[in-house]
Amino acid sequence: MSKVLGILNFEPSYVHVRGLEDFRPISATSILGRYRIIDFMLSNFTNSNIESIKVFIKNRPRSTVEHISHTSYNLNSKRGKIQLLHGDVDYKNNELFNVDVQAFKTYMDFIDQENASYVVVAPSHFIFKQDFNEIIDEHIKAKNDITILCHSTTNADKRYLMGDLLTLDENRRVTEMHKNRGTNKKAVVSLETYVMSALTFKQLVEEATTTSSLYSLSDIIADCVRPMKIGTFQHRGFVACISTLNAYYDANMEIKNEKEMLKLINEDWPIYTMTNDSCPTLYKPGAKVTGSIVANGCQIEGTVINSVIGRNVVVKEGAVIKDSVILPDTFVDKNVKLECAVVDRLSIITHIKELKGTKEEPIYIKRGDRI
Amino acid sequence: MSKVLGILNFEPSYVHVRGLEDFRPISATSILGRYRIIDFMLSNFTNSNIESIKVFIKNRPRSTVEHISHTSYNLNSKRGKIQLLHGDVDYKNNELFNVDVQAFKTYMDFIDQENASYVVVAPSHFIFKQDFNEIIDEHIKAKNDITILCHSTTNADKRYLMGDLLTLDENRRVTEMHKNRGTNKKAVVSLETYVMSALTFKQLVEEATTTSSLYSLSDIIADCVRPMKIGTFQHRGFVACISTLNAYYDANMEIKNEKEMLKLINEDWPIYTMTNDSCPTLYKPGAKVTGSIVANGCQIEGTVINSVIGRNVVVKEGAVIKDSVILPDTFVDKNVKLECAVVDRLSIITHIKELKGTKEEPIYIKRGDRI
Amino acid sequence: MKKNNMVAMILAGGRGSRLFDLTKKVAKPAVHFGGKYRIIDFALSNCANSHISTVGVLVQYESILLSSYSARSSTWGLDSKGGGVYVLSPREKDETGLGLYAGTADAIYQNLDFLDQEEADYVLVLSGDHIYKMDYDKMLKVHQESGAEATIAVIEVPMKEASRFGIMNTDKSDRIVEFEEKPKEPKSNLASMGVYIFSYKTLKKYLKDDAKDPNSQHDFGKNLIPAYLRDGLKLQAYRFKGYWKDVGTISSLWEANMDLLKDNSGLDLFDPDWKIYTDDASATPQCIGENAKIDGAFITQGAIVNGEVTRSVVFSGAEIEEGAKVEDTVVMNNAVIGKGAKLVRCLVADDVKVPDGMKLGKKNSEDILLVSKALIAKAGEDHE
Amino acid sequence: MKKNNMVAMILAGGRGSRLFDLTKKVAKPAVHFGGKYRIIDFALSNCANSHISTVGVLVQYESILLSSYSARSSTWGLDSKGGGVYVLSPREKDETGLGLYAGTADAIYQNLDFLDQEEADYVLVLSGDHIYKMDYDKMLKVHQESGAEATIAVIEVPMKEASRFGIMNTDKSDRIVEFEEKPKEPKSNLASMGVYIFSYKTLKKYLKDDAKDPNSQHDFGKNLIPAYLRDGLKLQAYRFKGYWKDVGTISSLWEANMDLLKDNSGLDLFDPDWKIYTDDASATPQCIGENAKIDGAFITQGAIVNGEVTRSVVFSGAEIEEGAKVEDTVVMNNAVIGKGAKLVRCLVADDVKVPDGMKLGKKNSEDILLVSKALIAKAGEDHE
Repeated sequence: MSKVLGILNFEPSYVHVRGLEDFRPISATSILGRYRIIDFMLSNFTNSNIESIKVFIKNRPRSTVEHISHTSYNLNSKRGKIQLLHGDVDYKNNELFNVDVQAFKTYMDFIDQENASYVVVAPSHFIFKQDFNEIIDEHIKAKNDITILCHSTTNADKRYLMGDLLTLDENRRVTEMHKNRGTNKKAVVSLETYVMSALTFKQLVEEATTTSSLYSLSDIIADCVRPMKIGTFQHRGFVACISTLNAYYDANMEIKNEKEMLKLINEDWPIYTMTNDSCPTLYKPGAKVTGSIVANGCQIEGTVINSVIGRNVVVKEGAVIKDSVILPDTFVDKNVKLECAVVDRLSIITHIKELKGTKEEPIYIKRGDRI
Repeated sequence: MSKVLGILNFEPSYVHVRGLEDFRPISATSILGRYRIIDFMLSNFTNSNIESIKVFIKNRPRSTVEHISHTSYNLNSKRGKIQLLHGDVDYKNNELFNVDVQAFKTYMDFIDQENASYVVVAPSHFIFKQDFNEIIDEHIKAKNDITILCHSTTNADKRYLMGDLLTLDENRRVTEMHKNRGTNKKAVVSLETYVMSALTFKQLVEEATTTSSLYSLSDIIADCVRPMKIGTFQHRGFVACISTLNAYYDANMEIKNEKEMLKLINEDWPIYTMTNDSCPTLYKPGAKVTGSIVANGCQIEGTVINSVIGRNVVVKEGAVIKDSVILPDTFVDKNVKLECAVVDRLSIITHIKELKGTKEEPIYIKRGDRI
Repeated sequence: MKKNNMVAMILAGGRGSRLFDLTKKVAKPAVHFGGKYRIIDFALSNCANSHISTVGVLVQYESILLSSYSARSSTWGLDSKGGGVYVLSPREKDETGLGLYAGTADAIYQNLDFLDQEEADYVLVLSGDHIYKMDYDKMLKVHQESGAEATIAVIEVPMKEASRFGIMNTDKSDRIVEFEEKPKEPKSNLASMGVYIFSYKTLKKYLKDDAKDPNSQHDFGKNLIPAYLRDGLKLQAYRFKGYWKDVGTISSLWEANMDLLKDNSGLDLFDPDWKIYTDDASATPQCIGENAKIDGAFITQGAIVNGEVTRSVVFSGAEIEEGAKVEDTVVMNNAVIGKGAKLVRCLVADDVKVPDGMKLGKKNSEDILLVSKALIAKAGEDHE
Repeated sequence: MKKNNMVAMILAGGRGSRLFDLTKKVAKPAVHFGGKYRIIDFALSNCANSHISTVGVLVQYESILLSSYSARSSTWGLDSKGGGVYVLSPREKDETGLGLYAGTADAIYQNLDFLDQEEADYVLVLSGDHIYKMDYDKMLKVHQESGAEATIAVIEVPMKEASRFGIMNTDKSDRIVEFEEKPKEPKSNLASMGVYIFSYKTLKKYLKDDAKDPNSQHDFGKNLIPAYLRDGLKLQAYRFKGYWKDVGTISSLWEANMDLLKDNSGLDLFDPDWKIYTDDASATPQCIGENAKIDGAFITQGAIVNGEVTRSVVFSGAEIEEGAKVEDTVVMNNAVIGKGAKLVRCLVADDVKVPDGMKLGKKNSEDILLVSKALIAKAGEDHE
């Protein structure tokens, strides 16, 4: 069996998740009440039996470091290893990273050490379920230089904005790759997941850095559609690209549907995350909860409709939470009404009795706010 | 039992370990072949049953993060926690830390969360064995505001330079604290280990930051000798202050003495470190080894005299290593002669056949050098 | 550095036959409880939170699951270097054969070599099937200060129930002067909780003597404690106030689950300073459907509720389908309550599928109905 | 996702009585080896390196240390969520009593419920007391490709020694046509290594049949394999090349230790891609004194050498005091060779203190002297 190295990339520059991004990289953001976004892609790696994973972080590594070091992603803990590499006034005196390629180059000796045959580069701001071995098998079979995971969408005018769209020939090979400016609804979008040989990866990194200090991996791949044979592998399931606060809100709302959730997370494809050792959730008499997902450790006396409730959230009597995403450790006091809100961690909402956004423009409450 | 929070401080500005410091914080430097310097102070904490420990790092956290997350320091892994906090363009948008107090202030909410009654602040560039409960007991008994661990030395003209010297009254209370400029041989030196209430700690941090942005914890304590009651606790055992390359070299040479080592590391006071799963060391026929300590995983065919040999070091036939400190994963080829050298990790010494420093001025070979 | 030299020994060998089908394939301490826990999590978490680092778990009946579960020391943080959870099953030794543990005292006796090896100064003997939160470190302090050879935790029970327990009669300083096993006319209401601290040296001597006695039942309550008293050794009572429940029967197991719905039961699982740790299952969050109705419930991750839940506890992976109603009921792991089924005052065992529309349990029944696979199969036959 | 659905079962119940005092208080697989290891580390590390995630360790004799040691799955990285090391001791079940494992096949038979629960497709049966490095994943591929019901690992032994082994007679495609246990006149030199892969479904059927047979010894070599052959099931031989040693006697244990000093023994412990994992003891680095003399040695951390060591293996915590000489000797954990003592061709057991000046072993002796506490005590008496 050829050795495969997993590389979890950091978010590209087009990702801007208003509010949430001020406190942690998007990959470390809480989702669905009990996960971090990064859990989905890391579980993709380990469920695909990829044992060596390098996680690249642009900056602010603390929350990711703590989360990953306290989570068992089902690796053999001696043979497998998740290594976090981040920009810093650090190793070889580099500054913070601007683009992914700069980070890869800085840590190329750590990548070389792994002696891998193939490299799978995956994004940290996407949520989807994918067995990477399927892409690798296709990559080998089709004798591609690079294989890109792609997804056909009819929402390209609203989602995946500034991501990469692919133009394919009749063999589903990439003939062009360009930024999505939202001009078409229908498009084939790149899931920013690339399979290639370790050698090709190294060459691309070299080429990118000599071309421009602002070139990213996706830029250099876009340049290579002619000299190289770039194939695609079609992803047909659920995809969320968390590049804006709206996308974050929508992803929570869409995955919370029982059927959708069980397709993404199930016994055959577990999503690993850190345990907090919270007890189950107590629904007191008088509580009304419908159409929601709720993490453990909550105490609910009020009403929760069509929402996502994070770990250890308290909802007091008379409070109404509707169409909202409440991150862990939040306290919602008596008679507070929230609608279409994203409430960041550790907030205490007492004095303001009504906060209302819209589904198109949800309101954001800052981490640790006492309002 | 009152809760005690351990704080492992980062190195103060007077620490300059030529060469080694370019690659990692001094606390993450290999010592005695198989430990990192930080292991000694962290084991002091956990052997003293202090379960909550905050490790502050100035910058370049990667090596420390990896080492600590792969080491079991004998904490109950659910109740106890070692948290790493480092300067970064991170939490609350702070830049890299200049002084410790700035770091403490930035992360004060993490410290507050612990609800500790007492705080033990310990340095990361010292090696000594100390049960912190002894200092806490004395601190409570003497009703001190702050208790400083101190050590009487007759080497203050050569060691502990720019560290803090203490002037004590007849009750061994501190009446003055000033920088050691090497003018006297005999002195009482501060081991930069402070016990105080969490409240006093918080007040000192506040005061320091309002006084000057360059004030450190030791500066503000020096200012407090009059208003506060600052007691001392005498440390009588072995002390190494690793503030220069010479001090690093000397510490290795001194601890490698069997009796000294067994006083510092033994069944009742184990020093925890990361395992590398190396096999035992093979001494091939013809090898000559005396007066040395050797880590596991080495293959020795040559001669090793009065030296410290790190993990997975290869010493080929005819090579002679004398009075030297060889860090892990180094390769010393046939007939190479090293004397009074500090060889950093992953070096390959093949072509240069003789390298000779002096005990007063050991030569340093860079990490990963191929010479 | 040992945090303290007290080694805990959890007696977890019982068959728990009054739990009927729940313990057909798993030992009683491994039975699920309270949504996400197993019963033994309470004793093990108490040990971890009391700064005990070495715990022996004595197993023999259907022990695969219990053994492998307990051996994962990291679940409770008990994986520090010096300590760990050690599963102690009956074993063959040099010059002896293999035998079952003959009684609670014999179980400890057969593992004296383990206690010697761990250099125990004190031995804490616990039962693996009680639900409570207790700081054994505080009890040890009382033991040490009183200078007793053994300290027994006691709890006040209603006088009329006292005859169901082992009752301690004490003097003013809480020294035990008499011990009566299930006395017909109890002289006090201080019941033994089955939690003992013994000074090891004396315990070892008495266990060795007891092992030689052919008439002994090798039981702490029946033989060891009486022998201590007979010889005039000091036995101290340690009064415990708080929630404590032996979950040895279907109805007591059901009751203990129901207590979790109360605000004032005395068992606070939300307390962040004394968490009960358990296996970290990779489940989804709990999913409450659009037509669900919940009126008082304790529900854990992995559960899916589309029906109606009233005053009930729903365990991991359990599913209440649309139109189903559960009331005053415990729905254990991965059980499925089919569409339109109605359950009241039931305890549904792990993995049981209640068929659509089936009605089980009675609102005013005194008993709790154990809904096992066998019961469902029988109900199916009756129907045909 | 199971990495592969092969569950390893390590037979670790043997008393190892030919190791005499080494196994008085510990089971043979827990005996120390090679400086820092225990014998069972080899089987367990092989499993971990072969991507097996679930391992059962079948124990019964003096199993406390072996059980608690094996249960720490993280030692070998076997603590992934789906997997783990499960210690399987004989246990009481519903409607059956408690009995020893009657033979190798019976040991697996008694744990069929465990294999069912783990949903094994293949069962890898191993012995806990062999020293070797082997990729079981490669063997599984051969098993799958050959379509055999069982695959047996074999190694070529010198023809003159073949009669000490179970010998496989194969056809050209390495299909096994005959199996002879310790044949007087062996027809081949392919010896069974005691490493079997079985397709689980068929194995289960044969184990059940075997359990019913009152004349069976319930042994793989004596009963199961012959039954497979008798019924014409396909049995494949898997040829292994490399180092392999059964360390069942003092002299073979000594030899295997001595092999570690050789450059070309075939057992490479320095290989970073196939590490042998073991308990991470918190020892000091090894300390070589100013007057020490070392001429060929394999020494581990925690050892202190102030004397002379020639062609010897020195284990963790062992101490060679000044003026002492050890030659062709294995000095096990925490043993102390007193000042001026001289040992040649000895195997010094754990914790033994050899008094100052004592001379043990003979340079030209064929046997290896086991230096146990009993021997030292007796030597002391003889001296008085």
